Amino acid sequence: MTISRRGFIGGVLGSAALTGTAGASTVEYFGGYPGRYGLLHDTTLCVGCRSCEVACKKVNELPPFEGNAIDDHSVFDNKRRTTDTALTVVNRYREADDQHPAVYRKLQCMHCEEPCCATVCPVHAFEKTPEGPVLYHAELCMGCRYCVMACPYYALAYEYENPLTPRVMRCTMCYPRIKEGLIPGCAEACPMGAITFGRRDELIKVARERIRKNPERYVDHIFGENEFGGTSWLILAGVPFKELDLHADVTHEPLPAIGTSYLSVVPLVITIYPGLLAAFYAFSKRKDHLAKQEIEAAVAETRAKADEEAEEKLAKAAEKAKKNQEKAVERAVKEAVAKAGAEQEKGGES
Amino acid sequence: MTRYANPLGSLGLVVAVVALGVPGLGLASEEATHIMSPSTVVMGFPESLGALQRPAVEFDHAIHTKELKSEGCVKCHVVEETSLNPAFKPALNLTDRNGLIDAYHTACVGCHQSRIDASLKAGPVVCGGCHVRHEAATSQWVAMHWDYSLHARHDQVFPDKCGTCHHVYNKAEKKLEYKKGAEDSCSACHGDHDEGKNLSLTNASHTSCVGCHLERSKAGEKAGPTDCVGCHDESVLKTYPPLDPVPRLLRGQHDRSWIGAENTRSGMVPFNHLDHEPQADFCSGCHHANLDPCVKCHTAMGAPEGDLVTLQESYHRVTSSFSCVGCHEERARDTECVGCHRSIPTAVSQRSCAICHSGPSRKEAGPDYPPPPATAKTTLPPLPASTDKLPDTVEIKVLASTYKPVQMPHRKIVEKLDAGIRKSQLASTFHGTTERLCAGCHHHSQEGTFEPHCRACHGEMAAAGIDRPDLKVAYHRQCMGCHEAMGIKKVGCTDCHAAKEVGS
Amino acid sequence: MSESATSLPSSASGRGSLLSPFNVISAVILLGGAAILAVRFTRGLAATTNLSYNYPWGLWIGFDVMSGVALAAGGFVTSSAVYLFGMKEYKPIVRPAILTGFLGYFLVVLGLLADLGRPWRLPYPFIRSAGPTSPLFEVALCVALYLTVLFIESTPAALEWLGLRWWRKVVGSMTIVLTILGLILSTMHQSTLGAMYLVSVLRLHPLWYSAQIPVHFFISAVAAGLSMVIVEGMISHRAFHHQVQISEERFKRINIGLAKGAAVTLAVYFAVKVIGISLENEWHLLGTGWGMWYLVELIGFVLVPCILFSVAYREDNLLLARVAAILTVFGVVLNRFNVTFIAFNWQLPEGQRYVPRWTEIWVTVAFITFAVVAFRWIAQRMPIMYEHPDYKDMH
Amino acid sequence: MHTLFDFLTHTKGITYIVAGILLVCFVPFWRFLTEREKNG
Repeated sequence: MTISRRGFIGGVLGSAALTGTAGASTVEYFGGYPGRYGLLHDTTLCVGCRSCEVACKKVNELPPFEGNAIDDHSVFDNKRRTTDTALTVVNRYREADDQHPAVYRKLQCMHCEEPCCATVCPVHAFEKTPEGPVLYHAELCMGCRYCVMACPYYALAYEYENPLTPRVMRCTMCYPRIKEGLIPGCAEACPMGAITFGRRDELIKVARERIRKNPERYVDHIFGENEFGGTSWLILAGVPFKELDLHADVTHEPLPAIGTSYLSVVPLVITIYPGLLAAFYAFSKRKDHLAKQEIEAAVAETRAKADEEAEEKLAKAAEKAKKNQEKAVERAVKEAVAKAGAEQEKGGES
Repeated sequence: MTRYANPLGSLGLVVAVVALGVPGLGLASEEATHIMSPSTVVMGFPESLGALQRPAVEFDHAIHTKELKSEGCVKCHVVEETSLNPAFKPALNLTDRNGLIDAYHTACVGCHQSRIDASLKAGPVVCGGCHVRHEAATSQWVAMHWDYSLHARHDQVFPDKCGTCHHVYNKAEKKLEYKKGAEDSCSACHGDHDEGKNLSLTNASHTSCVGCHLERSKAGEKAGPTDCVGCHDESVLKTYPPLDPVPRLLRGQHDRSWIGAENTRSGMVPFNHLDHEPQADFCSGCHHANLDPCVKCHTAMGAPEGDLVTLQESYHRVTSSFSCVGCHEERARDTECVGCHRSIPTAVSQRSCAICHSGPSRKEAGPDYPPPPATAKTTLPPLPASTDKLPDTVEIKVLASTYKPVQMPHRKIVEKLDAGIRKSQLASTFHGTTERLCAGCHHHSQEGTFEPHCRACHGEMAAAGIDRPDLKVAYHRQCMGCHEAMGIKKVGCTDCHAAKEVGS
Repeated sequence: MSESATSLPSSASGRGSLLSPFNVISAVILLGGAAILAVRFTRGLAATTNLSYNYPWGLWIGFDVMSGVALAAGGFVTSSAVYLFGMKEYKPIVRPAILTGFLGYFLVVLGLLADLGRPWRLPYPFIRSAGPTSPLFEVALCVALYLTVLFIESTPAALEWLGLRWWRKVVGSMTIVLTILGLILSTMHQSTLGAMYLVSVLRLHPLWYSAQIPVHFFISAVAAGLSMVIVEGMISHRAFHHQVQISEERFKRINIGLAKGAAVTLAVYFAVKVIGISLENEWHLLGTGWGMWYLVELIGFVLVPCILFSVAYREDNLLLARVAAILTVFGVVLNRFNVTFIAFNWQLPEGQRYVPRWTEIWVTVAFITFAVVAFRWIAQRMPIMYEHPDYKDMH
Repeated sequence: MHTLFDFLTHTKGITYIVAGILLVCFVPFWRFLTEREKNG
């Protein structure tokens, strides 16, 4: 499935159309530390003797197998995964039949070139060392187990029984041994040379040479060269990788890029939102302000109108009063004249 | 407020529509790879008439032959006395698209329908019944292939009457005639498609072979198979008992002949045809196109009719099973030989040129040169007795820590390998000496010696950069790899070295 | 009860007795939870959870953290609506929503403390060593900040209760800045909670996995927030009926308004989910078993509530709105469960799937009870459901 | 800067700080901008 990180639109509801190219939008290519180590695991050579598991337990001082657990092959009946006491396990993926030998594969942390366990750790407890291995620092770890959840190879384990000082348990590619100039315990123990330790770029050439030399023995693909940005462990197989529970058809884009693709939008939210919301707040305040002004204007207007009416009424009232007065005066004058007239008649009579 | 339709009712409707509609979109289910039986024919449709709108029909010929036994082949095929045309009769020489489609449908569906009406067992009448989509289809159908015993059995039925099957096309008189000494394989002339009168290999073979089988079985005589499974099913082919002894197929070939191209300086190769014949199933093992000499198509510089494979390539190409060197490399992968040869690169080694090119060059031999004299079989000198250079057992203890040292039965191994080489003329000739086989394990030592010791190159630490394993891995890969390749069941840890009591 | 308060509606005097059924039940639950947590911290996570190497995150992360944060989104949704977008009519429900938000986030932190291997190292990302590339770092940062923002935003009720008028004024003046900050922080960590699953490209089922999962998480959180306000309003309205000042009609008006908001949000959420499917061209997956389960979530818990909300808004029917709200809350919790452990590791065979252990469920219920008890304690004393008479005009 | 992981750790770390500062600076900027309205 191709998910293009670069085109990811971080549009978020409720805010302005917030489009930011959220992919790890750098064009620079990170080739990894030069001369870093890797391991080549040739599953066609593996005979399932599990000496690597024994060696790994010895090197890491883990509880050993009881008795000669090595020889009972019933352990291959169901597929195991790495646990906190077994940092590597060998699984059988195809039974032997008369033409072909059985197919085995060793599981362990793949020490990715671009580790997603390191990317998702909130306390930066993982570190990709220049020599190649990805190291874990238990003194920083707070036990959130995001790395265990994120690992696409199901390679990380955790000490669930340990109540107070649980640690993430995983292969360290025998980092102390590498620093001493030795090779990892499993590579040293493997009788068939199914695990070869060396410089990663050289091992890729060796793997290609093996494929070129016997085309009918190998699937022409080195797993781990590019998957999710590539891993330190390189795997050659005679059967399709899907049958070895390996996702060979995935993007070459590293998981850190996919995992952090959205985080580029977060700073945008921090910087755009204040302006946006302040504008919104100002807008709604101004709206209130305008609304308030309108109300005042309306009030002033109504008051003004009211005043005018009052004056008119007053004026009208005054006029009426004046008219009434005049009428009263007329009436009084007429009465007076009438009374005067009547007196003349009476005077006249008298 | 106007009351709308009861809200829950309209809601239920919307949910139902969406819930039912959407999943219908994607009912594709991954289907395991579909395996077609050997007698299943995928009905072809000429591209010239346009692409098929529905998946091609997989016609199960076996069921039809069983069901329509009584009506016989004439139901669908044009059958004459000695020939049966495999083409579908109703669709013969139809060239327009719809006409052809209708022809198929009326014939097949019509027949099914009439059988349903007569309440007989019948095939599908619905489009989806025949036109079924399959993702990855693999077929068990196997191309029919000849071998000496099958040819000899036909020879017994028609003694010295090669003309029954073999014929050549006389261009002048435009007719088929038999020509002694020009017998060849059918595929020499009959190609993939009909070219005018020259039928395709499929049509030609079914017409003559199946036709003849049918006619003889109808007349009650012993006859070959008349159904698809008879020639195209691997398991059935195995049931035909090969003749014992298989008489030699004589077609005028020399027992021994020189092989050498003109104007080359290298010596000619004395080729022993007689000894090489039993190495292949049939002449077509090497004469893969026709019985003409290689140089006719594989010219010195390569020619189109020879797929641009040059003459040198036709003799020396390592990856082809028709070329000399290619076939020899294939023999080197037999179980007796693969132990050592699995890690010997498949390439023409300069050392072995002289073994084949031992004759005089074309120039020295002059214009007419007699066929090569019979050469004696090469027999290798017997294995020398055990000495410290050829010890009976070797104790490998340099690495012994978790396991006890290994007591390697050196003599037994050498004898087993030597027996395999001695038995095969090819191996004896090319090995040349008995000590040659030592290089199988002592792969960087002078012939017959074991210096330098493994430890010299395979140290404590592997040289990963040049893919050279460390000593422990070198031992294990060499021994266990060889055992596994040769089917020797000694691959367990304690099969070779006893475990120390302290436990693994 | 501060003397200066004038005629405050008396608090829940009716059920003052300690032995009321509510108190007894919550006491039992809380004690059980405490016991289980004690076992968790003495004998480790293995003894008290079904967590495994394939399923490092179970119910405590799935519910308390993932769903808890989504359900507590009511706080920022209502406060930003009222203070930033000027929808004054929703003012009465702001305080209960903020309180629910604060207690919700408190519940998230509790869930985190129970789930973390070494909870005392919770501040390490900020003080000891930061992993900025991790979405969880961003979530931790925002949740920490937002918890303080929510705490400050819910102090007015306490200050009013304590009668600290000057402090109340100071907090009042900060409301706008706090609301903006709250909205920013919420937008970030609600979406980044979804971004935490961007890395599990193979382990989360393609139907649920999408490059826009952060957007899905954010929109569903807004929908869950709105629905949670309605559901919380329904419960607290009945529980504190005597304290509520606004009229039934006004309260219904508010809820119907919220229903409209929720309907729009759910419609957008449904659209974005469908786009997620078409972008990755996963139509064929809808035909599989997982497709059916996805449709149950998408149709049953997104489309149906959206239609119910819209019909409730058109018919002005409060009951329908409440039913839709409850359905949405369950829907968002189901989505978070699907993403966290149901559709996670979808290729693993049946036997290795994760099922929460009863102890995990008990502890989660204990956390919820704790939140409810706290809400009730605060609401009885402080002016949450009503406006304190002396501080009527302030923000 | 050899791996993308280092690059992302470096850039995102700084971005958080820068964004934080920008956010904090916005408040005085807003006050500076809307000074006039206060007494209006």
